[in-house]
Amino acid sequence: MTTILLILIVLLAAYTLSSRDLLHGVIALSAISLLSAILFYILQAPDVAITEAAVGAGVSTVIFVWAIRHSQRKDDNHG
Amino acid sequence: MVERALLLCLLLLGFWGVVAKKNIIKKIFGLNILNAAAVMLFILEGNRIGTEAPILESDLALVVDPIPQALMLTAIVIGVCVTALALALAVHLYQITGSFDIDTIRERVKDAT
Amino acid sequence: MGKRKAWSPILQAGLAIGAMGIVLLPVFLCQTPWPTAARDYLVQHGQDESGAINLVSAIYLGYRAFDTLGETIVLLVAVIGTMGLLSRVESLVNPIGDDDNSIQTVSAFSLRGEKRSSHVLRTHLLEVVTGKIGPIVLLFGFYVMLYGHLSPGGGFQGGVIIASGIVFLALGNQQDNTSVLSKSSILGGIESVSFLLFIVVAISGIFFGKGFFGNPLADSAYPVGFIVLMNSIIGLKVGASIGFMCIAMMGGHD
Amino acid sequence: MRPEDIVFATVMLPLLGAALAFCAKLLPKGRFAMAVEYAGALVGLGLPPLVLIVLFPVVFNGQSISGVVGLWSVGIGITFRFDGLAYLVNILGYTIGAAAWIYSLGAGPKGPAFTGVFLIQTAALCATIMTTDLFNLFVCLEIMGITSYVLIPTSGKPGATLASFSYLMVSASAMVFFLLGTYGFYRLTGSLSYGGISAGLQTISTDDTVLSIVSLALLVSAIAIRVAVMPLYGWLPDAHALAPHAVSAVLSGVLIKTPLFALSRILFLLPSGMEVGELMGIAGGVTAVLGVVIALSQEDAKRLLAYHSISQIGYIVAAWGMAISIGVDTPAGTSLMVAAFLHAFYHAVFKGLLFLSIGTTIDVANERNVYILRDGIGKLRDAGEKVPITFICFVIGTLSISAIPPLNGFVSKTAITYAMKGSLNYYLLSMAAVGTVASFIKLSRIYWPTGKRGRLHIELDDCLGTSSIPISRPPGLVARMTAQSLLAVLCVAGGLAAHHILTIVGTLFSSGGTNSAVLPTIYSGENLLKTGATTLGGVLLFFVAISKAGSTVLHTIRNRPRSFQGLFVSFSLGTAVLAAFLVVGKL
Repeated sequence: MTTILLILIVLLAAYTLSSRDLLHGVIALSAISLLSAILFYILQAPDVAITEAAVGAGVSTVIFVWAIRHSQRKDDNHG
Repeated sequence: MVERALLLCLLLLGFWGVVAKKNIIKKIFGLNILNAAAVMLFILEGNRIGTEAPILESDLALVVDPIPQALMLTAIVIGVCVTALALALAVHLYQITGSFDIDTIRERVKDAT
Repeated sequence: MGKRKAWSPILQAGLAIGAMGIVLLPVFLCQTPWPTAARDYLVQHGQDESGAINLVSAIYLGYRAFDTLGETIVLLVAVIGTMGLLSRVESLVNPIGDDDNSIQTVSAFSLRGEKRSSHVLRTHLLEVVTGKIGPIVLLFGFYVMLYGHLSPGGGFQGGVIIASGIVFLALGNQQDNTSVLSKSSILGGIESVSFLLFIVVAISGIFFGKGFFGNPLADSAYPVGFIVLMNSIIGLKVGASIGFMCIAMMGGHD
Repeated sequence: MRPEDIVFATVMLPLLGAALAFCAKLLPKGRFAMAVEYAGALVGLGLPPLVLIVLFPVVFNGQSISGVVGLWSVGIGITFRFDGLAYLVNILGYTIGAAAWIYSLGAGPKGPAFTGVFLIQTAALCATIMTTDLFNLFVCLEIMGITSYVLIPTSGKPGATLASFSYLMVSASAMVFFLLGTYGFYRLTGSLSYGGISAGLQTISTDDTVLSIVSLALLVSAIAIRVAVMPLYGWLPDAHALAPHAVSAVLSGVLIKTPLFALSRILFLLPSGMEVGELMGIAGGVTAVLGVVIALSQEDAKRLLAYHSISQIGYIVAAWGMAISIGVDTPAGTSLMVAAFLHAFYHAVFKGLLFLSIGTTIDVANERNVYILRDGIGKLRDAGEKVPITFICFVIGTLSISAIPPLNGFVSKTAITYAMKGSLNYYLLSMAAVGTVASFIKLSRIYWPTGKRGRLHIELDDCLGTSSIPISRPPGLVARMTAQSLLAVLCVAGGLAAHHILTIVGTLFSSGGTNSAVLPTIYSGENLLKTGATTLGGVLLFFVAISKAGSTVLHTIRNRPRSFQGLFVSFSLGTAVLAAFLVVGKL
């Protein structure tokens, strides 16, 4: 189970870094946070899981969305 | 073993994002991934010595190591704080230069001063 | 020349990542069994010494509370820095980059959106729902905050939930603008005062002979009271500062 | 109250002051809010020195105050240690911090938020040097980092934002690797305190040696980024050059040295520490020379100073590394360590002085280019400075950094070279000294009068009652002058009282309350002769530098390509080289 989650996380991380649309990257990043929260729960770390879900998936996503709204959404030089 | 190899991949992926990506928002994505990989490593390995969460509801001797968990709480929060500040700086840079590309930013900042 | 320019950064990055990968191999491949001494000690004495059933809380706010102080300071400074930059971002009226995107600066979930642009996605529905859910989220946040010593959760996590409750209230009540909690002066006040309180509590151990960051209630019947107190202070501080920051980001500066 | 409780006052008082300053932010703007803010600054910067005075007899007698925060059990809690090293770094931090804060009252950035963040930074310095717990060190370094990222862009220059961003990215990534190093040590020893790690490493199997070495390499290189030793210096020049002047003074005076001395606590205890010291010592010598060469090529006044900070930190790292590789318990090692600290302290004083006085001058003249700005004294006079205090301060700072007796720079540089006579670094540092003289002759040209015409011009302007040169009158000259004079007095005093200070520092660094360091004879004929030769060499080098061929070379150095990526490449290659060096040394 942890392996599957980790594979998903790695794939999402690759997508985050390569997506042309920065907003998609942000969504993928918060999905990484949620998946790692599940991973932490499975690994018997409920405190860390709650923190990761609240802080990683919540607060940091809000700030990322704010940043992108205040600038541009596309990554100009894709690569 | 496979898990740790995957984590190393994740960490290097994040480092690649920080080092090689031109877009500064992508660099911040990379930083986040880097941080997440380190946190996962601590939790994953701290889990090896037990099977129960470190909450002493019943008298179970086989709880996992609580120290890495407490440390990682701090590390996650610090990571997010740094991310927030980095994003504010990035938006400010965008407002000054109109670009997210690190090389373009460097050139335009040089021209501005 | 052109070709070299295109390849050299990739080569450099490859070199950097390769070198780091090799250095990190021993860290990730280490087979040494994880040490158990600290865990064993905590399982035996943790609950007696700190009073908390949740051992992570016991470490986070007891044994290593000094780290937690550092963590809240990092948050405080990050919020101040972000707000400082934010005020400068907003004062830059016409940035150099005159793309189409910069016109959309007024975001869909902006609090001042209605005054400025017409294409706001927020509906009446959102307003009603967030206004009604807000208090419940706040209540849940307080629960997580106050029960950190018994169950997963604690000041920080509770604080973030409280912050989202505050944001909900701000989103819900902007027509009549009655929500006291979404005023930046109130939030800033809570933040500063709880920071001061945190420091006072940290020093208080000295006057009870327990040393700096010691538990002044260690000999009383309820040693866990210290952790509950710290959880509440941290929760208020985190809730106020993150709520403050989010509301400011949505444009509710006044 | 026990001494264990008192030592934490050095950390908690600035935090309390910061909390007061943040409360002042909430009050309506006015006299009362200002009074609260200043009270906060007084609590944060004024009271801790009193605490240090109270603690002096304890530390001077060779006792160190150590224990666990909150009296928790040793294995789990955070351990700390307050000894001579911590005491001295505290003095360094509070001296420069107070002077820089006074300067900021005049020159900005102002406001309770700035005061609060500044005080938090000071608190973080004290905590960094006191802690003996790896994770706590991580947290302290992060606080120090995040306050710098916040303070650097307050100057409002676009470049400062970029510099802060670059610094943030490279040091935040490095801190992740620091965390991995912590992981390695915790996994091997089950402990986070230095003492526990050191004890635990005695019993590990040979298979795990590689992990322990790699972890150490990760820690050291993450800290070396903060110290800006040679391959990892790339973030520093822009950050220090473009930050507000008061912040520049603290950044290059205190912030780059504290992590170095905190690192020495780790290296004292670990088996591979000596090799790390050896390698870093060599890196320091190279840094000293290369830093000064690049500094000589700069045209921006503050950037020149920033590269000088790199060069001078090279001196410190060279002496520090050598001390650790010899072993700090030996008399030779102790004297090197004393010299390293003394130079760190004196460098903080004279570099702070230089940053502040150059800052005042470039604010007045509205020009930072050393090739264009001339007649700084006249411009300062026009701005309302009757006695040329800024110029005098600049001259004192310059003579001090160029190691001219009887100023403090002469004392500390002589102490360093005296202690490492005969080694490779001795020659490297002597070369760097020549470059220092040359580059400060270059910098002092901004005060040279523009010739007869300039003089005439001003008189003419006075007659006509107009001024053709736009002179901006910077606010708060009084505060600026106070801060500058304070540091200038320290510069002179540090030079004159050299013998006493060397004895005191030596005692604080030796265990047992007696001075075991070898006291160098500072004012010997040989040293004075060397200084004369160095100065002469510097003058010659200056003329070479302004010759046609020289300027071409310097132009090439100045415009060498610098990239964001280069920072990371040097970081990871540096880490790899360090790890490889240590592994080869062990196997």
